[in-house]
Amino acid sequence: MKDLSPRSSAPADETAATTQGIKIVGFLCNWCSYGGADTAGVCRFKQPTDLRVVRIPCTGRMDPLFIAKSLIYGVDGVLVSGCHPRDCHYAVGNFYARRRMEALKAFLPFMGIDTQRFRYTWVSASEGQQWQKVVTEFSEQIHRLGPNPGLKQRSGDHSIPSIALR
Amino acid sequence: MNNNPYLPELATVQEIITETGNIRTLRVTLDNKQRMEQFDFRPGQVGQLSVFGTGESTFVINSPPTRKDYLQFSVMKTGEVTQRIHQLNTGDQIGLRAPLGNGFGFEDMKGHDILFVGGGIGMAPLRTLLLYMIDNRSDYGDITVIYGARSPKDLCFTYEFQEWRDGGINLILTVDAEFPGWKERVGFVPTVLSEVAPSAKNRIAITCGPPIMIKFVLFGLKELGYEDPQIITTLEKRMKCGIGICGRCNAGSKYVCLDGPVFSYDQIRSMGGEL
Amino acid sequence: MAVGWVKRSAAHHAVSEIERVEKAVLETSRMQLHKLVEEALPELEMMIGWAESSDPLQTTPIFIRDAKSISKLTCGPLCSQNLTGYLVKPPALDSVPKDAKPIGICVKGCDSRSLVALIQEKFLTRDRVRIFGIPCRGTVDWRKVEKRVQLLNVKSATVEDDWLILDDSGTTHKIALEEVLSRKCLGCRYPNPVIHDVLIGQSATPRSTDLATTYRDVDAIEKEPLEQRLAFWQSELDRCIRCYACRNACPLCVCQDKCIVETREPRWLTQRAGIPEKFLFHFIHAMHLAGRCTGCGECERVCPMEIPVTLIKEKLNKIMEEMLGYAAGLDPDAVPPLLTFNPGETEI
Amino acid sequence: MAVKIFIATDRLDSVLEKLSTKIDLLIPASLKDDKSAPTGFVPFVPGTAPAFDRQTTTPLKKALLPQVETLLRFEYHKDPQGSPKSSVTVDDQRQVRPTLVFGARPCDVKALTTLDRVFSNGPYVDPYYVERRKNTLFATLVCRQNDAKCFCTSVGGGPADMEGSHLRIVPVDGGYVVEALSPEAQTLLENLADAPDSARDAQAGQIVEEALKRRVGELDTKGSPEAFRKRFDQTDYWFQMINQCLGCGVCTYVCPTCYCFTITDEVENLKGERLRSWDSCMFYHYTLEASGHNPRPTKLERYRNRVGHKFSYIPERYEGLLGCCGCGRCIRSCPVSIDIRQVVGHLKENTSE
Repeated sequence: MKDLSPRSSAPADETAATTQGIKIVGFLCNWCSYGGADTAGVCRFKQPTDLRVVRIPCTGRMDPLFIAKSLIYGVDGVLVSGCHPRDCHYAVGNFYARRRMEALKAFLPFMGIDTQRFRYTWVSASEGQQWQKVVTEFSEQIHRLGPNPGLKQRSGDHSIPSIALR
Repeated sequence: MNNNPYLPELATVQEIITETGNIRTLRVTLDNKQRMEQFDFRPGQVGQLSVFGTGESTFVINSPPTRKDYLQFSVMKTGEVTQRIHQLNTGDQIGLRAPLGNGFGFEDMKGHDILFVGGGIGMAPLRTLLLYMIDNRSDYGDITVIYGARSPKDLCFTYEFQEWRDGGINLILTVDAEFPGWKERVGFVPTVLSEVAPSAKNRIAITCGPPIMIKFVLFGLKELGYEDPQIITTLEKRMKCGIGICGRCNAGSKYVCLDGPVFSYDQIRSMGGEL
Repeated sequence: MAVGWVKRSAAHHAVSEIERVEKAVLETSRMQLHKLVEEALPELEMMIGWAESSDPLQTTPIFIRDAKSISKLTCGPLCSQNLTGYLVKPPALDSVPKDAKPIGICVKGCDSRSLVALIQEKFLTRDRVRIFGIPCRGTVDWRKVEKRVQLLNVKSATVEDDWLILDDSGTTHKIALEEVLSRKCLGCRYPNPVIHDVLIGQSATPRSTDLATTYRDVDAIEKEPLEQRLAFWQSELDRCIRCYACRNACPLCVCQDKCIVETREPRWLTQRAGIPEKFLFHFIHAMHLAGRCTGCGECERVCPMEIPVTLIKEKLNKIMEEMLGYAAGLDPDAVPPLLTFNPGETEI
Repeated sequence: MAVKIFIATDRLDSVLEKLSTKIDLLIPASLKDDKSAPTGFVPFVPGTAPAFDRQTTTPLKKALLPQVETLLRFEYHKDPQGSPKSSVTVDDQRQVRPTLVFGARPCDVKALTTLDRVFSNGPYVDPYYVERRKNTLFATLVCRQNDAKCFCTSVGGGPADMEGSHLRIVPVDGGYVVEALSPEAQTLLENLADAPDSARDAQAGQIVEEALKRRVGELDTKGSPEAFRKRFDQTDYWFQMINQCLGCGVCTYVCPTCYCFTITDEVENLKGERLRSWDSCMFYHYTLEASGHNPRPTKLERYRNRVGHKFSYIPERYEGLLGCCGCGRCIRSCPVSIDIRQVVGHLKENTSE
């Protein structure tokens, strides 16, 4: 298991310094993961500060376009978290969500968007430590990737070789 | 106005009056004092209110040009901009592009009897002309106002009905159904119109209200012998530029924002297009 | 007819005896269509088919209520439009009461899959339509034609076997059909209508039977590194003028006037013409079709800026097939994969 | 004597480069490195190959009316005393750079005469358009090849119509003869290239003469405003003509004379912009009122309005001017092959029916 103790060593801070302004959006289900994050907070587990949380009623509410829009408009990472499968407050919301997010995960790289910037996970309300682990890992991953390169205007740029289609 | 017709002048909300559950009246003044003093318009002309960040919407200036302490707009909460306008507080800054549109041909109405038929928020465009006429009362003959709404709670400008009556107006109020404490008429506006039956002779009828009311008021007026040019109404369309350029508010070749919003019934009939 | 599609490189080739026969087959299909429609029309509220337009290279949809107009009906490789969208979008059918007679419609293989998807999603019941299925050998992409030969004033366009023959103000151009077929046709697995009441002409041979052939263009993109893919889509989507032709032509884009790309509340998109807006618009279009798109290629065909928009949906279709084993528009009783789930699939 | 120069095809890039040091250039070019890709007007940078051989896919109007432009910027200021009242500042600063459109087509430039009437002939004048208009010159290519979808002479234009142009470009053997038609254009041509030799000059003259005589298209628009009015309520006519319409905005977005726009506010936190962007009368939301009422609820009314606007309303409003330049782009780009020439042409047939 990875070291879960609060990180205060120099290298981590250095990474943070070079990737200042990293923005990660977290979509957390109201019943489990939001509670998990709360638990982590109550237990005073140290967590990265670059996550901005959006509370959603259920991961079944998660439109994959929320993730797409975030990444298109320059958010550096998107983390979605809900109840464990079979533990959904609404019984089946996360089953739907799982298919949608798997499809999106496979689709993003086709459009040139790094799929590593998106992760979904299941964390229950009692798993404060698990939440800390997930969010720390994901934050580190995004810091390693650096800022989202974003979408640039390509008008008049003829340097892009077109890919031969039929 | 400045040389950029798209650039609103800044204005400040001075007073907000809650008229009904979903209608509020805003009294605003232009921040530029000189402009406010020189501001001139015709009754029936409109203004584009801007809430920066949400957008613009067109409303008639329903205070008359004879009373220029402030410009008054009555706004019904229906869309994105009007919702935002309802959230405004006194002292908030907004944008205003005014006056726009044609306004009522009040000069030609001199010496005539007048009939106003208004329904709900449709009273707002009529109010400006009505107050103008009260302020120039001797220029006009009989002035009858038939004003109706669903319930007493849906009537606007209730606080000045007495002033209208004192100004020599024959004010007839009606609501759709009986309500406890309601002492005026009961019945739909077109029905009340045929009961009152103001003579068409030398009279100009000005009507504004929901489309269905206008439709039946027109029937009623025709029955009373009103000719098309005697009937005047204001049209409403989705507008953006307000200056006859952006193209959307046309009915036939006329732009409601520029050539209207006031049209006589014969003009409407001749212009074609979708209403 | 020759089995399979042997690619011929010669652009100009003498008209052989066999080809004359093939032309006759096409003519016969058209006559067969006329005859069948004539018989069926009294029982139909309306017939939706293709007719010649002012441009000989393109057909135009036609709505027939009157037997006099049946002669205008045509079929063949120039009939590229997918007509099924008209069944669910106003106002074509506003005038048709719900309890009216069924509506006749011409469908190619790909169009029939859209029909299945619409029936599956309950926009339509099977008994409301009389389906005239037309096996398809591929449809002509007029833009590909214009890229091969400079055309000034095409007087006529005919298909004779594997050739498209154009009379351009006296000059005859003979172009191998294979070279001007729409991109979607080159990986087509279902040239024959999967649902139909009558079938017109002989059945066609699928050009593809495997995912690799069908999704060859998707694979071509995926071979490129991530940055290159991003650059590719940025440069392609940058041309988008947001005319929404792709959306309106799509038979499964059923939201129409309520589409979230135009509404202000909710406001998904601004009016800005930047790359993010264009990207997001096409993401919205594609994601809303995930597991529903039948790959009819209408979105790409109608794009005035020649953006390969179908390709985006092709990738999602490929994901659906590989991950969930589902291809849209084949089984009217199936449930689209994103509208259902399987608790057991712990690792999809 | 008018100033004329000859630009050899192989010198075109270097001449344009030289020209671009005097004035910003906008030229028709492929929007992709593939030459046969869709074309549009793009800012010239050395190496951009002009696509003079065919009409651009997107029209020229964006030179004067960009797809999106900022009308004004605003910023809210929080009250330092913490009162909920907010004040706002607004500015409409704009900058226009002198631009030469090199290689426009006569139809595209002709279309601007319609836009001029709408945007600059009042009663309100659109400063954004007018400032660009004053700072833009047009070098127009005499059209040597029209295709089956062109109908410029039917609507008052022509393959050599130079109305609104400042320079005339005539494609001749081995290059282009460019002639200044206005004094400001003459200065642009100074020291750019040599005068054409007499043979080329003569050829250019012949080409212009031929183009002036050429008739393009057979649409007769006389009486169309009245015919349209008569047809207005004949739903069957419109059903027959355009029921296949998809209701997309291609025709309006590729049209050089379609100018209708929308105005929207975009805001982030306390700062924002009021944008003007192209809109399309083919869209449902274009006329949708807040009350939910829509005067043009289906594509029948919307398409009818488009035809009416171009062939009846604009002529009525602006003394016979047409809202169509005959470029044929809407016909070329229509996904379902609707031909506006047929829709307009049939207006007059048996209107009494």
